[in-house]
Amino acid sequence: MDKTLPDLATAVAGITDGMTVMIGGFGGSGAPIELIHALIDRFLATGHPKNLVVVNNNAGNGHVGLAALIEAGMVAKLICSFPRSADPVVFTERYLAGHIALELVPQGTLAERIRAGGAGIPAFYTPTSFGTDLAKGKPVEVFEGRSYVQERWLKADVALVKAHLGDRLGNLTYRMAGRNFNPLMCMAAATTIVQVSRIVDPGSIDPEAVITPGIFVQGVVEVPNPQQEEDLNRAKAVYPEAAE
Amino acid sequence: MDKTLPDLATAVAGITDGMTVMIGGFGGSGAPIELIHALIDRFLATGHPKNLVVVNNNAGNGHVGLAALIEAGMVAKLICSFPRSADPVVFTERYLAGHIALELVPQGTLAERIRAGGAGIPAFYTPTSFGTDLAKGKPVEVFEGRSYVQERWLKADVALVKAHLGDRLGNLTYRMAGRNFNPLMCMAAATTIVQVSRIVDPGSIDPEAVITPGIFVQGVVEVPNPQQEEDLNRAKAVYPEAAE
Amino acid sequence: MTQKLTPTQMAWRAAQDIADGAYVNLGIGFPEMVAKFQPPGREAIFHTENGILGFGEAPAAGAEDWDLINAGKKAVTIKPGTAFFHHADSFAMVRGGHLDVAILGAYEVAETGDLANWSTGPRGVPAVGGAMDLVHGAKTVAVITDHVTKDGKPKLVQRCSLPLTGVGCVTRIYSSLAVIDIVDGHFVLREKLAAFSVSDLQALTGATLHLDGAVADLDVPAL
Amino acid sequence: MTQKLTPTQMAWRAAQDIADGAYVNLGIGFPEMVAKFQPPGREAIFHTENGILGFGEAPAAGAEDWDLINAGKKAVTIKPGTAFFHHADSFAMVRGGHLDVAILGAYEVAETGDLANWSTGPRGVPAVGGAMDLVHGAKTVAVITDHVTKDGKPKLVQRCSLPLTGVGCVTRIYSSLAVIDIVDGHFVLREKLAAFSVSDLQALTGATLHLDGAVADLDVPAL
Repeated sequence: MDKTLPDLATAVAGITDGMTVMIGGFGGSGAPIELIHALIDRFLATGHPKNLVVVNNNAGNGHVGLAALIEAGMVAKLICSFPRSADPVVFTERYLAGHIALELVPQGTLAERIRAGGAGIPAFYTPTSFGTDLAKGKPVEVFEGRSYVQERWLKADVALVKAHLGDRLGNLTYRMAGRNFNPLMCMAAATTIVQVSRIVDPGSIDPEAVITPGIFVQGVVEVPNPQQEEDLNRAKAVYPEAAE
Repeated sequence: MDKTLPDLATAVAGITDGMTVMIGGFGGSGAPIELIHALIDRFLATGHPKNLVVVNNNAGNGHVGLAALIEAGMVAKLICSFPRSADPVVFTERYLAGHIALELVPQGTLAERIRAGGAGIPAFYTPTSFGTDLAKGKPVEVFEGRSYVQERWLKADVALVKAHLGDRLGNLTYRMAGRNFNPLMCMAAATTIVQVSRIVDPGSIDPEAVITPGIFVQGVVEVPNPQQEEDLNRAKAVYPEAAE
Repeated sequence: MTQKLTPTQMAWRAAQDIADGAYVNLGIGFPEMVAKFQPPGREAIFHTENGILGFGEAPAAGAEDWDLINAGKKAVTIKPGTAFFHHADSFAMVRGGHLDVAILGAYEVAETGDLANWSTGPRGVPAVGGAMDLVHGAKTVAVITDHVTKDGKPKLVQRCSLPLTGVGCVTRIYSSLAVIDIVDGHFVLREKLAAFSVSDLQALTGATLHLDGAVADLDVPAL
Repeated sequence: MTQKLTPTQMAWRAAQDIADGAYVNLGIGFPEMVAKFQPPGREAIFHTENGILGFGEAPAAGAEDWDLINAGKKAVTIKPGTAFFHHADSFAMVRGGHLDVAILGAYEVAETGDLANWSTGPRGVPAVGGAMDLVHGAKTVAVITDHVTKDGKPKLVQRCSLPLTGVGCVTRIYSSLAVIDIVDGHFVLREKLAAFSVSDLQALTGATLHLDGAVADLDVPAL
């Protein structure tokens, strides 16, 4: 069994129009910038994929990564908890112009819905959002005298994930708070594609320290020294770079 | 902050009659034998605690650990998935005589109910047990054309847990498949008491390798070279040993 | 009935259908033997409910570590690529549809795909373990079972008489006489021992055996 | 109004109530400042939604690691005892009642304990983040807020006019003029700036201030 992929272009080749794509990361930490940019490259070359439904905690920052994906016009709908950032202009303009749909989900509910999708739990109850606008239209049930909102699982066709170490079986570790939504999205997507800083031999990762077991992963591509969204934005980077 | 406890007797001192006690382990792996035996010691000395509701995957094996707890007459009800073992005579006799109640729960549902208790999810839906005797009386709902059973969270007053390394903040690691239900029970109990093979300084456990963050733990007691139920049973051990 | 397959032979036959790289959970008992018969060049990855993926074979006697056991409480080993996880993550793998194959034992299997394998009725101590979870989620839920009971009664039936483990969950049966798929509420005979005719088999089966093209010989080495 | 507390002073006051060893989540913005003012001899453990427990202070400029940030996307550091975990575990800590204290900002707080702090209405881009989760689960859900808006209107009201973050969730308010508990659907005045009388405060508050014994002076250093 060898889940390693030769390059980024191969890694994103299976993503087609209209798919639901989970993208890991919380802001820039744990965001698979190179996978996102490879997807933009494919769109610029072929016109596909487009009309994507993207699941991420945020809505991008600046003009790289998720913001660049939105700016390229590839995203029809965003499911997220916090579409604000230091420089959210790309999403904000499209959203206010009605060019992109938004499903706003409380952050803990978003995480739990994704986990539920991966764990075969079609629905669960949470106190979060009870009595608020975000609970409108959702079933409410009382347990032990307290009211809870029924929330549904969230699954995806593809997850694009950033990890730290990975082996050919798909076992993964993460870097610090770069973990965030990544392990959950691995569980919830039919196809999980992961960029890792280094591919190591099976057994190099302590079995106790595996965060995502390989069963949740379909493809692993090595991206040494991955870019950080924060660094790119401080350098005012734009993707793709304007032609000279 | 220092959650370390001086000895096993102190560790189990707060457990009172009628409490719901989660006990970690799957069979003997990850079973906190020394904490259980300390609880039996207290009962033998004071007559308390009794009428306990115990949550464990199994129902004990031989005459040590959970089996000894049952044999001592301290357990009124057991919530478990698989009350069979190589030598289940202690539970079996009491159950067939009507002296101990049993709530049988599918293993994955048991795990998820405990996690739900720890995660503030009062109920969830699972395909498991739909159409079976174990779903009787439980609400059923159809999602996307498939039927699911509503299951409720499971919480405890106390969890008795076996971990490997622990620090004074309560951060824990486990040993191999000894992990099993232990991290979930840490989450679901009001008071989680953990026996660890070694107490280490904070920072000794890699932050990436912490399995149970200290927020889920209230007490840590060091038990070097803990006993294994399997070894005790192969040696035909009985707890407490008969008086000479 | 003397020519029927042994449990070992049934396990061998089941193993032939497991693809390279498949994620597989083997139930306690007969199904555990499937791991021994992986065809050369294929390597399945075995999952055990109690929190190990990619475990290895049993250790030598005396070399057991009793924190490293499978769901049947037998000692196993680690190998390169093994991962440990807790029970909620383990059953997320099961329930969430991440396993390719689950192979279980059976008291009865109905043509509807219903399975009864956890309780022989109200007497004794009931025990379910992970069986009710395992029948949901895996892409193939297969059963290894004698074709008939010790008394010669069919175990493959129209409707189960014993308490159910799951409804409409079994997709394939490796019996001691045949390989049978469950398709749209029917038993479809795929392979049978050459010594048995279709009508012989039908007489030992509690529901109609349907044919869908040729029935292959169930050809298993002596072992 | 010139004597009102600054945000820094409100943060200082809130910090005085955090016990040694408390698990605390501080909302983005003003509440983050609470961490600076832990009284000597006490050490709280700070949780951030994005998967860190027990993180340390901000690193020096240029020493940031952008995989090591808090919920406000600011760089933090690790210290002995830090633990990392994923978002579902992080919100299990929140929703599951494991935090001792959550401190948030507010647009409005009602005497019922209702909080509005995520949306100023239908215009613009809505964003909720973890606020709706944080208001459930912590034993103390406290708010740091100016007592009145920039226009001088009460932020402590009978019923919120803005979209709710949570119903009946706030237990204590650290305002720029007072410390107020919410008990059984009432504002109960615990402390006030000495320069303000109870009736001064009542005039600036949109619901009745109840008294339950003596009202202490809200005494905060200059900072």
